[in-house]
Formats: sequence, structure tokens, C-alpha cells
Amino acid sequence: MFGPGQGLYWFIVFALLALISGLLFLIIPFFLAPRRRSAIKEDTFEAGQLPPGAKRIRFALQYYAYLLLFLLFDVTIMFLFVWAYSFFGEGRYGFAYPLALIAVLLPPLIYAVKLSKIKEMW
Amino acid sequence: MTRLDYLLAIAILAFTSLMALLALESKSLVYGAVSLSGFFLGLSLFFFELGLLYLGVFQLLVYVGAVSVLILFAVMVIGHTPRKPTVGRFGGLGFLGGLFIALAAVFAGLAMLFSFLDLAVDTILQSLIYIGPVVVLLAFAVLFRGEPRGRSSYRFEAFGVLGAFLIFGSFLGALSYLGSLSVFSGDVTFSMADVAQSLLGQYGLLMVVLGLLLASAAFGAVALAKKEKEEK
Amino acid sequence: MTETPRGDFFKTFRIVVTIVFLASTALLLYMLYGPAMSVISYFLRDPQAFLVDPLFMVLIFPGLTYAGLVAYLAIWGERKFAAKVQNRVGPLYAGALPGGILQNIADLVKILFKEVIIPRDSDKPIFILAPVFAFIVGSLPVVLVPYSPTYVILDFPVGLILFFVFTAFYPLVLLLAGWSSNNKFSFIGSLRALYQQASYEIPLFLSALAPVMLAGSLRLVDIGSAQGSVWFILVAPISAIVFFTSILAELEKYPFDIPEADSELVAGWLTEYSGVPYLLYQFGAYIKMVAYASLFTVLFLGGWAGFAFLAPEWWMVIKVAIVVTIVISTRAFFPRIRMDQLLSAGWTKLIPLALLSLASLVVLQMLGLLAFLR
Amino acid sequence: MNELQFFVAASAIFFAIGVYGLLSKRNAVRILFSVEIIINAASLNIAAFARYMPYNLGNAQSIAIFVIALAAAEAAAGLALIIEAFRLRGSVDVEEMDELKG
Repeated sequence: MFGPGQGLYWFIVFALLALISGLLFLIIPFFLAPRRRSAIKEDTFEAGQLPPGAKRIRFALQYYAYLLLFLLFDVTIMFLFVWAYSFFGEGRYGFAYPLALIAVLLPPLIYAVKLSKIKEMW
Repeated sequence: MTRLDYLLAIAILAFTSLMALLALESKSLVYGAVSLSGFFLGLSLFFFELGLLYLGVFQLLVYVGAVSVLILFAVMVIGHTPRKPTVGRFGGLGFLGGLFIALAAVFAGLAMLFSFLDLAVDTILQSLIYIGPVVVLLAFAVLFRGEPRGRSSYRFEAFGVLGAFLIFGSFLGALSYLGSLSVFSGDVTFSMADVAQSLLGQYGLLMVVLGLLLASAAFGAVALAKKEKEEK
Repeated sequence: MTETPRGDFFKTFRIVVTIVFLASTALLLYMLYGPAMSVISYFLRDPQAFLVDPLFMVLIFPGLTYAGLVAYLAIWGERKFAAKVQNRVGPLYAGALPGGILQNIADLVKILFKEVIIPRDSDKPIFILAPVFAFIVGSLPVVLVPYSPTYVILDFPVGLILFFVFTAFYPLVLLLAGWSSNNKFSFIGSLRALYQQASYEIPLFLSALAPVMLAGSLRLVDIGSAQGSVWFILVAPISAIVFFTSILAELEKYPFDIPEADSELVAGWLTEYSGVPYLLYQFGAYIKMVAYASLFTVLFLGGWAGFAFLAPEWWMVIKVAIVVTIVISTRAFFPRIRMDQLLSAGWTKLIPLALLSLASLVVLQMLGLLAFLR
Repeated sequence: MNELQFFVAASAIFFAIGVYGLLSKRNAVRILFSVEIIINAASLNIAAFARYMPYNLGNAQSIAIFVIALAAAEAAAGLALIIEAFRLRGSVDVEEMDELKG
């Protein structure tokens, strides 16, 4: 499973290279760049204004439904990948299951999209 | 498995159990959520190690790609505990790193020892290997916990440790039985056709029912998350 | 301008980063020692063999150097092209004939000398490490894309899904980056980016089902090889269009650059980043663009299929260059659209279109018109 | 020790960690984490047995996949519940959710 002949070995080499170059770039400014700290410079940047109120805000959940849909579709598409893989197998498994899966997904999709358009609901 | 595979598996085990504990014990919930996604990642590495590639990819895409994002989002919505000075947490991380390295060294040493000597190790010794890390990790969990403690908190801790020991103890019998079996340790070749055959052929209906379940869960979640009309 | 005391944090952090850096460098050298020795031993006898060595692939051709070079040219081309369209000059002085082609190197040097500002209220470990993870996650997909059946670093049996897995890590990184900045603009920007990435991943996956159906495999080499006779963009054009649109959205390119809308949100989730971390984000994003462009080529544009007078890898390179050009030219042509329009367009237009394309493939198969692919 | 034992022991360790969290945490989000860890331990167990006992690898992967999908649905519903609870009372401590107490 693990040796210079295999792709996985080179995958790890590549990932290490990416990690090292990223860290190298991160380390360089510690030596090259100046670091003069000041209170105003390190304050939160809000387009030239003094930041009003709390730093972390509560925000509307308006598009939360889309995230839930994303989770739902993610799982389903993994099933659809398996079906697509065996598509050319002379229709051995038929189109009933994927059709049923997609049909099952449609009602929550319509519901979520409809709800997300109304700002007052969130 | 070759010796290198063993070492790799042990490293993955150490990483994954560390991440699981950090998910439960880190001070900030966001750090906990990140550690949880690390745990999911480590588990998918186990699947790849076992040669079940589709399962590993499924785990990565669904858990790390979707569930972790959802959890992180929810945690950020809920907000976080008041910030502690960073020095303390980082000191904790340093300690964790030390613990991690020590654990990995112990594991690696034991594994090398067994694979070098090739002894017929007796069951109690094996059980010790398995119990050791759990004892260490649970002791760590009790000593260094992030959430503010209430008065009754220690009682819960004690319950937790007791429960974990009971569960693990009940596994030990099964483990020693498994040691006496002869397992199939030849190479397995991953084939997508296998997965397709069983997922679409044998379990096709179950897949659709699962889709139904997922859809209803999404329905319920959307309905719960939306605001009621009357509360402004 | 009062000096604030330098915390213990940076001391610890620098030590930890240096240890990780040294350890991974040692591991890398250990892993590269054997292959490099063997390359040196045969290189003088047979220089041609080095061109198909995995070491060459990782370091040079489909790997780091090539991807970095294309990303470099894409950055320069984007600036120059947008400038030409908007009747400006663009990069001009650095570099001779094509005009300012060395501008990016000048910028790199400038950025390396720039101060890295870390906001006081930020969550520092996540804030500093998020760009590195973004860079790694952005460059990992390069490993999976074949440039020809020989030029592939990791030939994975479920490579297509693994590619999507790597890109699916990205929302996690940007959510953390926006959160750790502790800035309202950053967090709103990262939420927008999250919604956008989540919404457009689904049409991306759905449209990628069409090549999988036609090739009958999840291995990218097989999908590319299956297009020797006819490119899949001709069989499933709707899927190709949906895929390309979703790529634009995933890359936050111009009609979909809402997360970084500079006139509304300063720089979106990148607001607090400066200097080298900003560079890492941008470079990772451009390498990701190269990876996506190559994936689009492999899935729909026939991969390395072409006429015989050039080697297959060159055809792939040419096609990737064309796709990258199209992607960066959108910056000059399109306006930005609104958030709710964007999200509902993803869910109500692209997904039905992708499903329609799949249905058309099913009908074609039932009529027996797809038999020529087998 | 043989390989099967190793992987089953790993799954047992995760399971024990999950049980520990389930019993000792009072934050609803942490309890959700523990449940996820337990479910993952179960799917690792299934995968290990499929690999080292000569069963059908496809079937084993499908079963583990169903476990994962189920856990995804559970996470979605659980998170929605937690967010709703947080909205209603501003806290996710399960000890304080005692409205139904007689």
C-alpha cells in the first residue's frame, strides 16, 4: 500500500511540499517585514470608521435552509454517483431507484427555496 | 500488514483519539467543532487503510464537507464562551503535544517490540496495551477540562469515566476472543462494481427509504429553524 | 500610537511553527532521498526516462511548477485583460515585451516585505493557520488531474469524488477565517461565501454525473480516455454549461464574486488579512482555478485527445490554457448579481438543468443512440 | 495481536470516549459531538469486520454508508433543535431544560 512506486507516496510528497511552502511563506515575514504594533492598527477594520457595538453580531438565519438542503443533496448525490457508475451495465439496476430518490428530494427543495425568499420568516 | 503500515495505523489511532477527546474537552466550542472534523478525517484515514475507498470518500464528503460545516455554523450562531487569555490555552496545547508524542512513542515502541520479537503474546498483555491509552487519555480528560465546572460537575465526570470503563471492559472479552480467530489478512482489491451491486441491487429499496428519512429530517429542520409568525 | 506589549503567544507560535516546518522538511527529504538517488543514477545514461519519473511529475509537469506557472500567468493575464477592456493600460513597466509580465514577481517581493497585521481581537492560531490550510486545500486537487494516462500523480479509483472532497474542504477553511478575524465584514463575507459554495457544489456534482455515466468509471484517467472518438461536451452540452457556471461560482469569479464584493464588504472574508497570508489565499485560489480548469477539460473537452502531430500532454495544456482564459475573461464582462438571486438561481435553475441533462442521457441510452461509446 | 483486533480495539476506544462525553457533558452541542463519535465508532467496527472476515466488501460498505447517512440526518435535526432551544432560552445547557419537570 505504501511505497515509492505508488501514487499515494507521491500524494504525500506533494502535500508535504504544499505544507512546507505555505509555512515558509508564513515564516519569511518574521525576518523580513517590520513589526510595529499600535493600538489603532490592530483594531478591527471597518472601512475607516471606529467599530461600533459588539464585535460579534447575531445575524439572520435567512439562508440556513440552503445549508440543510446541501447536506441532504450531498448524501443523495453520493448514491447517484454509484448509479451513474453502473449506467452502462445494460440497465441492470434500472432507473427506478434514482428517479424515486430525486422525487423524494423535490418537496423539501421547493419548501426551502420558497421559505428562503421571504425575509420576514427568519 | 507490514511494519510501516502498523506504524501508520497506530499514528492514525493516536491522532484520531486525540481529536475525539479535544472535541469534547477543548475550551471553545469552535475549537471543539474543528477537532471533531479532525476526528472524522482520521476515521476516513482508517477506512482508506482498510482498503474501503468508496466508504472513505463518502465519509470525507458527507462528514468533513457537510456535517462539520453545519456544526461549525451552528456553533458560531450559538456564540462562544467568554474568551480566556490565549496563553493558557496555548500552554494546554503544548502539554497536549507532549502527551501526543509520548503516547505515539509508547505505541510505536510496543508495536515494534511485538513485530520484532514475533512472540505469541498472552491476552492480558494485549489487553494492557489496549487499556493503557484509554486510561491515560481519560485521566487527561478529567484533569484538563475546559468548560466551567458547576458543583455537580465532578459527579458527571465520575459517571462518564465509569461508563467509559464499563463499555471498554465489556469490549475486552470480545477482543480477546477475536485474538483467537484466524482472520483473512490477504490483500483486498477495491472494486466499485461491488458497491454498485450491493447498493443498487440488494439495498436499493433501503436507499430510497433513507432518502425519505433524510428529506423528512430536512423538512423538520427547516420548519424548526424558521421563525414563528407571532414573535416579531 | 502606544506600543502594546508583545504577548507570549508569538513566541510559542513561532517555536511550534518552526518545529512543524523542520519536522515536515526532514520527512520530505527522507521520502525524496531514494527516488532522487535513483534519478541521479540513471539521468546521465537516459535523460528521456526522467520525463516520466514520478519525481518529475510532482515537482515539475502536472505538479507544483506547472500549476504555479499557469496561476502566475493567469493573474497577469487577468489584470492585463481587464485593463484592456476597461481602456486602461494595466501592468506595464516590470518586464519587457508582453508588458509588465514580471509585475507579479515585483508584487511578491513587495508583499514579503510587508508587515503582517494581526488584529488584537482575532483568534490568533486559527487566524494565522487558516491561510496555510487554504493554500494546501487549494493545491491538493492538482494531484488528481491526469494530463495523459502517464502524466498523473495519484491515479485513484474514485478520483473524481476525491477531487470534490478536496474542494469541499474549502467552506470549512473560509468559515474559520471569517470567524477568527472577529470582524463584521469578514463574518458576513464568509457566510456569503459559505452559502454560495454550498449552493453551487450541488449543481457541480450533478453535472459531473454525466461524464461518469458516459464513461462508466469514476477514475479520471478512464473518463479522459473514453473521449477518444467524441468529446462529452457534444453529448451532454447542458451539463458542461452547468459545470462551467458552477466552477465560476466555486472560484468566486466575477459574476459570483459576492463574498468579496469590494464595494460592499471591503474585501469580504479577507478583510483583516494582509501581507503574506493574503498572498497565500490568493495563490491557493488561483491554483484551485487551474485544477478546476483541468478537471473541466478532462470531463468534457476530451482531455488529452487531439491530432497526432503533438503529444497528448500538449493538447491538454492548450485546452487548459483556453479554459483558464475564458474563466479570467469573465471579470471584464459581467456585473455582480445579488445574493438571493444567486442562491435561488443555483437551486431553481442550475439543478433542474443538470437533472434535465441526465434525463436526456437516459433517453438517448434507451433509444440506443449511445452505443457508439462502447 | 492480529489486525482485526487492532481495528476493533480502535473502534472500542472511540466508543468509550463517546460514552464518556455523553455521560459527563451538559452542553447540548457536546452531547451531539459524543453521539457522532459513537456512530462513527460503530461504522469503523463494521468496516473492520468486513475487511478481515471474508464477507462481501460491497455489502459492508453499503451498511456503513447507511449508518453515515443516518448520522447526517440526525445531525441536521439535532442542530436545528439546538438552535431553536438557544433562541428560546439563550442557553444550550441540558440541565436547565426542565420545563417539563413536574
